[in-house]
Amino acid sequence: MSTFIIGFDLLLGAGLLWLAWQALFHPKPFAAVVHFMAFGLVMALVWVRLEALDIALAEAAIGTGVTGALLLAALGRLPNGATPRLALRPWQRPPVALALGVVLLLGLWLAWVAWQLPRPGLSAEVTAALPESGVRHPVTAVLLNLRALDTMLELAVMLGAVWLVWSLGPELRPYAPATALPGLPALTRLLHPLFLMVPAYLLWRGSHAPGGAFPAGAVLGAGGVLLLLADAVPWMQRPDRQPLLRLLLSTGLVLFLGLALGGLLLTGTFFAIPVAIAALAILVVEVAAALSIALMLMACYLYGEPGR
Amino acid sequence: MSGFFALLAALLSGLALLGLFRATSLLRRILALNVLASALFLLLVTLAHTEAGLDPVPHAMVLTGIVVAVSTTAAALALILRATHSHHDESDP
Amino acid sequence: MTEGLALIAPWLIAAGVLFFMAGALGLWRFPDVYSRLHALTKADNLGLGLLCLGLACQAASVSAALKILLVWGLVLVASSIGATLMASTALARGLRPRTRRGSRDS
Amino acid sequence: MPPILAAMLLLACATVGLWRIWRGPTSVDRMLGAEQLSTLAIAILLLLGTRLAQPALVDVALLFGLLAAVATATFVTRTWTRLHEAQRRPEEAEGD
Repeated sequence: MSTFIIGFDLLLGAGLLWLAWQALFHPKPFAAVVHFMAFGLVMALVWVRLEALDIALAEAAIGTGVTGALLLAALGRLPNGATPRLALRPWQRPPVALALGVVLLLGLWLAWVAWQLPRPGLSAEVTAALPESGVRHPVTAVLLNLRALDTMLELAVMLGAVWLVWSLGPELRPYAPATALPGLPALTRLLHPLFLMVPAYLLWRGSHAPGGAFPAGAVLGAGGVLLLLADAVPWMQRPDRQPLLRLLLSTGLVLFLGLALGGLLLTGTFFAIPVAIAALAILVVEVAAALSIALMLMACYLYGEPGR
Repeated sequence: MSGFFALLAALLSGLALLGLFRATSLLRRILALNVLASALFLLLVTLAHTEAGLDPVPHAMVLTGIVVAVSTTAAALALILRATHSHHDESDP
Repeated sequence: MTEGLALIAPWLIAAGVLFFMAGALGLWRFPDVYSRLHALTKADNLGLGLLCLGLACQAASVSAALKILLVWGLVLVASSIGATLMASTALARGLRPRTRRGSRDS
Repeated sequence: MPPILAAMLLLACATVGLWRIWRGPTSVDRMLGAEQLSTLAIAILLLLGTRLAQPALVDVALLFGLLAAVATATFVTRTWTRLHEAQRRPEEAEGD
């Protein structure tokens, strides 16, 4: 049994190294991107192996799905052709090889140092604080109650990315596909109920099991990207709907801020959620955060400001 | 067992740094940064296995990190697309 | 009834793995894009279907079994429509199907 | 068939997908390789999910299935578009 598990680990590790190597050094950009998508897929299997199911869900939705879609969409717009190989003169080879060796050794040394660090961990503290957090799953408790400030700043970073992308100019209109694709609307219609059902299920599970706002928002965002591909969300481009779109984009952050300030008013501490309302407050914020994350992923996918 | 994954994370981050420095195209640099981020997440989650059980704090950090990584990727890709497009506009007419 | 299901489940899983291997063989050896697409979507979906049926027979509850079958239905929809999309795009982009012996690989 | 043995055999099948992604020759072939890998990952996750009695693994498998569809749809509508059509002969249309 354990031999099987060791073999499984070795195969996963070898696959990861091969995929990373090809993603970084394959001469063709398209092949590199597909290798990177497969890398995300194997990474999700590694998270499962390491019992990090929350991360596996998020990686499956974001690492392979949304990042892959972003990269593929960007590839279609970049001038194609193999990238030039880095040409080295003969005298440059030894110092470059030396530098690469030093970098690899430094990486190994850093990992070794991190491995040797004392690791008491915070699991005992989190378990002790779990009854007062309003949820029963420790990762959700850390994300939305105990270290909620980090999560709020992370939403702010995402909103900043949308701001940057939109400030670069109007939305880049996609080129026409090579042929008429009648299957695409059918695909969207058939998969759409699942793209709504699965995030709701993940949100509901988040309070007591792996799941929660991040995977839910990512899956919803991927569904939104599929809708964008089939041209099924014309309202995002309409100028009169832009205020609504901006409102929805910022809902997650605004509700989070409201929660923090409410905690300040009620208990005197920033982000201290009273135990009595913690479960309800976390649920509301999670729904808003998932919706905002989904819309922000869609907004980034447009590569520019819609309706301009 | 988890020592194996720490070693894997170190090798991956070394590979990613190598790719980052040797890349000649901007898209390849983005891929390298993403691989580097994955390697660091792997190291964090491996370190979360302690004697007292699974530590949820690194897990939460990695979850936020994944979302931050995708938004940085989107922003960087948008910048690259704009850069190549303005270049074409100058050269075409 | 339940014992019968438990008896049949390993055979279904083995048959599923066999179909996966057939799909891999097709992806490896077939000469052009369209035949590889054919081999992969047919064999893999049949393999996944048999495997899901076998696992659903072993599942702890009816809802778990239904969820496993839902995964199969989803993959079936996604990959069959995806195969159509890819094949029609490849045809429109000028990848010619291989028609007789001796013509070049596309 | 014991689930672990089945999972190992499926991992052996995955080498073909890896090779196909690396080799090409066309970009559809590479996407096919990725699709095979995601189907195999779904199968392995379902096997491990029943073997380890971890129902959450089925959710991960469900997400893989959903997002493979998004990747395919992006590929045909955004990557292999008319943009590069005039630039090379159709036989070597690799779309890379």
